[in-house]
Amino acid sequence: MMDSFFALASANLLSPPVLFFVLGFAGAFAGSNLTLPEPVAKTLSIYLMLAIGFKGGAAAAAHGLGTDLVIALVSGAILSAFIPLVAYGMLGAMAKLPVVDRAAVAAHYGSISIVTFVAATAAMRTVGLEYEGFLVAVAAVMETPAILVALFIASRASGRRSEKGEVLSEVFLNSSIVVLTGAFIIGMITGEAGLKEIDGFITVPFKGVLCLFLLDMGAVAGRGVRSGWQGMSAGLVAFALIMPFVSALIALPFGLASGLSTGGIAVLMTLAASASYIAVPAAMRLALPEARPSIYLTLSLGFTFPMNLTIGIPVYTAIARFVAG
Amino acid sequence: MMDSFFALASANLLSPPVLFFVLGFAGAFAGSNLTLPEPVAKTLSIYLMLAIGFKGGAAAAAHGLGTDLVIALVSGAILSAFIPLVAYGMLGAMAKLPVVDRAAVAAHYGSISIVTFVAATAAMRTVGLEYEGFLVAVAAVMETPAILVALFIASRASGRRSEKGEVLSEVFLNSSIVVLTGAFIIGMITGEAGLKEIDGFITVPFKGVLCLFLLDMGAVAGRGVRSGWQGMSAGLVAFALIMPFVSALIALPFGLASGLSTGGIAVLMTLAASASYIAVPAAMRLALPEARPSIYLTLSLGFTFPMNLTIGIPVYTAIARFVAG
Amino acid sequence: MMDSFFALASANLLSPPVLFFVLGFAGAFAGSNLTLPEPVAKTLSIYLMLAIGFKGGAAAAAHGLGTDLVIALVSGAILSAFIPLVAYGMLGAMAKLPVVDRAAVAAHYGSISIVTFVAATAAMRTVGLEYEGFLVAVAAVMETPAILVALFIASRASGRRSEKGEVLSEVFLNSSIVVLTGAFIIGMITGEAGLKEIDGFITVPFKGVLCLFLLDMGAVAGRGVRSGWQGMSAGLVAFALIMPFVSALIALPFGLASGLSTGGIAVLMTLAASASYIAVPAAMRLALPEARPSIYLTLSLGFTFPMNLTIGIPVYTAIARFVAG
Amino acid sequence: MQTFPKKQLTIIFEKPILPRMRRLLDAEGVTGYTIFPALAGRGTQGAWDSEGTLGDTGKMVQMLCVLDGDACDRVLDHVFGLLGGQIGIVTVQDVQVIRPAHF
Amino acid sequence: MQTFPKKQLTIIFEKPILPRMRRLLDAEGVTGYTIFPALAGRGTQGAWDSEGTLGDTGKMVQMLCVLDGDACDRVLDHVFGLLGGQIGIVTVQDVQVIRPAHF
Amino acid sequence: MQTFPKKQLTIIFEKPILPRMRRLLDAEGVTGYTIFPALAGRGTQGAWDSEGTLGDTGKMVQMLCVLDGDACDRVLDHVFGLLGGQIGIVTVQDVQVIRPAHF
Ligand SMILES: Nc1ncnc2c1ncn2[C@@H]1O[C@H](COP(=O)(O)O)[C@@H](O)[C@H]1O
Ligand SMILES: Nc1ncnc2c1ncn2[C@@H]1O[C@H](COP(=O)(O)O)[C@@H](O)[C@H]1O
Ligand SMILES: Nc1ncnc2c1ncn2[C@@H]1O[C@H](COP(=O)(O)O)[C@@H](O)[C@H]1O
Ligand code: NA
Ligand code: NA
Ligand code: NA
Repeated sequence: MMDSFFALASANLLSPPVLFFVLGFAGAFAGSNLTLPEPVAKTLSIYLMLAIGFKGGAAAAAHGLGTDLVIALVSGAILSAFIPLVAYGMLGAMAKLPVVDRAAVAAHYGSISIVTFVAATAAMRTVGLEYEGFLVAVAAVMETPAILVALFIASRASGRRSEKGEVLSEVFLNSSIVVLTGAFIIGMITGEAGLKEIDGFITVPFKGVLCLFLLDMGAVAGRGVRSGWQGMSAGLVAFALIMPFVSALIALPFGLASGLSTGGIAVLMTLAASASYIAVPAAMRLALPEARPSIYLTLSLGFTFPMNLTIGIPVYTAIARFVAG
Repeated sequence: MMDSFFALASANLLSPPVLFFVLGFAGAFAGSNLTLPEPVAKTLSIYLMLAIGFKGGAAAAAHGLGTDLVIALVSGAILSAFIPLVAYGMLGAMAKLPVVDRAAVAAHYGSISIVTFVAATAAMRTVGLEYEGFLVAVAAVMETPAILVALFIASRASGRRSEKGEVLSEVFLNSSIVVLTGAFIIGMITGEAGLKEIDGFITVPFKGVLCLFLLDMGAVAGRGVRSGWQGMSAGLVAFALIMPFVSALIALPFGLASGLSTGGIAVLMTLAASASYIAVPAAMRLALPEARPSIYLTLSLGFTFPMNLTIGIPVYTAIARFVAG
Repeated sequence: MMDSFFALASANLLSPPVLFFVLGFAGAFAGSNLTLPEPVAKTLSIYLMLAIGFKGGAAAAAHGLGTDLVIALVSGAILSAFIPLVAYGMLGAMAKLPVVDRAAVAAHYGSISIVTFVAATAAMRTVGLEYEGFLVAVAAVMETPAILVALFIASRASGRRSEKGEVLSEVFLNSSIVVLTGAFIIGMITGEAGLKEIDGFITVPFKGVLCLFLLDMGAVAGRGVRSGWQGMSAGLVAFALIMPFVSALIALPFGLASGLSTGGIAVLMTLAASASYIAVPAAMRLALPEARPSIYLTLSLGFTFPMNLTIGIPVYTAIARFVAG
Repeated sequence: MQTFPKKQLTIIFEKPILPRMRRLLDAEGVTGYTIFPALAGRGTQGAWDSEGTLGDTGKMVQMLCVLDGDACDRVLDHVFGLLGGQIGIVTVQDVQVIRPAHF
Repeated sequence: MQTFPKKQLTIIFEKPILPRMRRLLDAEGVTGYTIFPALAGRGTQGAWDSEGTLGDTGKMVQMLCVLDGDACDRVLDHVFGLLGGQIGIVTVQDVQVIRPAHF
Repeated sequence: MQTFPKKQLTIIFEKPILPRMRRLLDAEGVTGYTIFPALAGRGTQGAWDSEGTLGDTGKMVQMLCVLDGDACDRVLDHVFGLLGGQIGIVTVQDVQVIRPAHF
């Protein structure tokens, strides 16, 4: 397992996407501004959703959908609802934080990061592991339950009641979820033929676009760490680096029980391990405004995201291989 | 003809570009915001002009240009000048609108929508019909006469005189016309060799980019209907759905007389049937400011554009096939 | 040599990238606005850096690096430091300008334009000449020495002392240098394998993206000439058109001494001949605010850049062939 | 030209609550408002920059609303209610308009 | 620091007529103006949003012009002529400047 | 609602010196400021347009800072020092705020 892990880790660390991420992170840390203009960054993220969703749908159409999809969707929903509870507990043990901040951070770790998901699928391709196309749909399902659970925690603990309706519709109508699931359905409808029609856009340049996007993400993350560093305690940083492994291990049995392939298990573990940094922060500004963005954003984007990209994904893959492969 | 129509219609409706349009429209209607950031949407439309213009020019260079081009250009100009008169008359019969509003709407329906043109050419490729590359130049020619005619109607009917010079230079120097005709000329100059050089940009990802752009256009159109719905009367909506067929039928004899191929006739009919929603609205704000954008934009973008994309194009194609094929 | 030159010149002038540049320039001159939205233009320039840097790095990895790289880097640094002195002297002879303006212009001509570099490499490919991949690194090195020399001139001549630290860090942390050198290093690390992974993004659409970008650059340059025309004297315009040839000839012996290939010599000459219009202007606003942007920007962007793109590159190539090929 | 005194209410606040703010102003029946994007800034809660920020979190916008003195007081009350835990500042200025009926 | 009173003219109007407005201010000989993009808004003619709007139609911009009291009155006249059928609002404010000669 | 008088300092200046300007305001200890992007304009040194401009050179931004009267005078001094050879204008306005302690 160790050998396999080191091979995986170096293949991952030396792949162009991860190296561009490191370039952006290091550049931002040194004070350079490598971020893409905001409208472009937003478009690239829509492109990634569209491409990954469509390809997932086309793959799902090719292999047919059955009860395994339903089981995986339910597993995803359970994970997204359960992980915040664990995160909330761990945060209580590892750092001194007001309840609202704890609840807000917990929501981020229960939800997911689509870019981490995309990076995981690219890594699977690099190491030659297959994964189920319908995991795209599982990713979409995992975005929201965590938010509800976190709001529930916050309202129980602090008595604060928030307008769940507004927050949920904000998240559901969020362009990334709609594009992801919409493209998945279109991919299912048009199948292989549709894929062939737009291959030149969603497959040919895909990995390169991912490099450009990760350059930007690295720069954003590097900035986040640079400016958010002061507000962090050792306990919080430790949480951001340990929690993903806890989540990944929680996801492992669900992956096995869902009958996923080895690659599929690794991807599900990565989903569980990833933390949101776009949809959930916006929801928190509406639902829990007292919670400080400087804390949840720095943790999820500045620490967890880079850790998952570089070390996390190969570790989860090695574990999935060891257990299931 | 019915069989052929249903085959065409379902091939069109289930193609990725149209499905992405529907996704954007439905999402926007449900309240989600799937629009691309404005600078990107503008760039994608420049990309489409550049690609379609260049490919048209290269095709025209390959097949040589002769009197057929001249005849088609003249046909286009006549159509663009004549259709507004019909539209103005029909509007008078179908809805109660002030004269300026009627004139402004008429200008939109005489002019064209390049995205509808692009969608039509993509649909031709899907069903295996050839069309003349020089129709790109015809499209460019059809943008302006309608505006002049509409201003003439408005000044006769309302006595209002507008600075035609400013409006025309605004339209002529409009980036979309310049890029379209400029790229057409460059395509003619560099021919097949030039096409091969930049194929990886203007052909390989073309259809996928069109999907992304139509996702955005769908979202914009859906928003337009959502917010402009109240100001509409049944007569106006009926006009927006019927007028395109009238225009297409007017264009049919011109297409036949110009000696166009079956695909070329279908494309010319689509051009006639399409209504402007970028160049003409901006011109109307300058020339007829009393005309209400909420009316002309909602009609052309919210009703006519979606109708043409989904139902119109296969109908025009079926008619062209029946008559000419 | 004349024959070869005319063949080169017409191949260059009739290539799609140059024709799109001419379209943008002519359109802007006629009053049309063909510029891309700013966030997109910025992204395209990052894309070009990333692609050219990565490909240069992969090529350098394939051929190995040795003392020739070091010699070329030193040559580049010397050229960048020496050319401003020549430019400063020539300006004194050819135009009546305050010392700060002369120093600022000199800084621009010592530094380089990456887009001109990219156009030169594309032209090399068109005429079938190889060039050294590591010239990307030489380009990066040539950006800054000119600025330091110009500030030194200005402070000696006018007694004005500027905060060099701020200016230099501004230039060094400039995204274009960081992306260029970062991508070069990543290309070296991942080599041919990495290139293959992201080929569909950095090679397939490359030339077409260059066309789109040059359309925009042409429009910006055309605007610059249109609005900056009045402030120009015949002497200044002559300087902008003659100086590049002087710089190219200064670079010729350095290219020969560095043992570069014929294509490599032509590219080095082009680098020397090119003038900055993004990094150096920003630095000048900080370091020499009294120097007028309307002068240095119009000269480098409005005159030198178009001249290099259309006539300069084929001339330098013909000279390189005559001397070295 | 004769001018009439009005109040200009300026609110700089975080973008994620923009829909809420618009609903509030609509409910108050103000005749109009305009929203401007901000680029960067600093406040008691630190500096921010729209470049390098993902999504709306951390971005600020400025809402400008010209209205009657009385309406201004009423709207201010509600705005303060809304801004509660949120990030933002509010100012009021005197302005002159020409067509008083429009506001 | 000694300051001098000037007027600040603020015009929010639809983007398609921006070139006309600039020509007008140039013709009036004002020493300077600055234009800002707006993001969204609402007026008597309904709400608008720059996201999801194609081209310039439906977008608003804000023009800000600091000038002398007398010049302000003169410019206002012409601005009202121009804005005729167009969408937009105009306000005037008092401001202080330091270098009065610049304006 | 009770309001308190403050000053609003508005500086329109060229974007390349934005980091310098921010350092200055930070050093002066102002509690906050917000920066807005400008689209186009004209001044004594000619017209400019952010479309079709490469990099930051030639672009302008607007900095808005609400602060105490005394602080305003002090900051003004430094701002004029900074703007020396640079392109830009400065104005001061009276504004009312509700929570005076915030500024
Ligand atoms: N005195 C001020 N003048 C102008 N803008 C301010 C001021 N104070 C705060 N802001 C803006 O309001 C945002 C939030 O302020 P705060 O709640 O103090 O962190 C800041 O990031 C600034 O964009
Ligand atoms: N009272 C107001 N305060 C601020 N902006 C306004 C106001 N009224 C109108 N506007 C702006 O001017 C535009 C046109 O207004 P109207 O002509 O009333 O539809 C609106 O969409 C707003 O952006
Ligand atoms: N009177 C004014 N009102 C508003 N903005 C101005 C004014 N004068 C100058 N500006 C802005 O400040 C920039 C520089 O002005 P100047 O230094 O006079 O060239 C101009 O391009 C405008 O954007
Ligand atoms: Na998670
Ligand atoms: Na038409
Ligand atoms: Na040079």
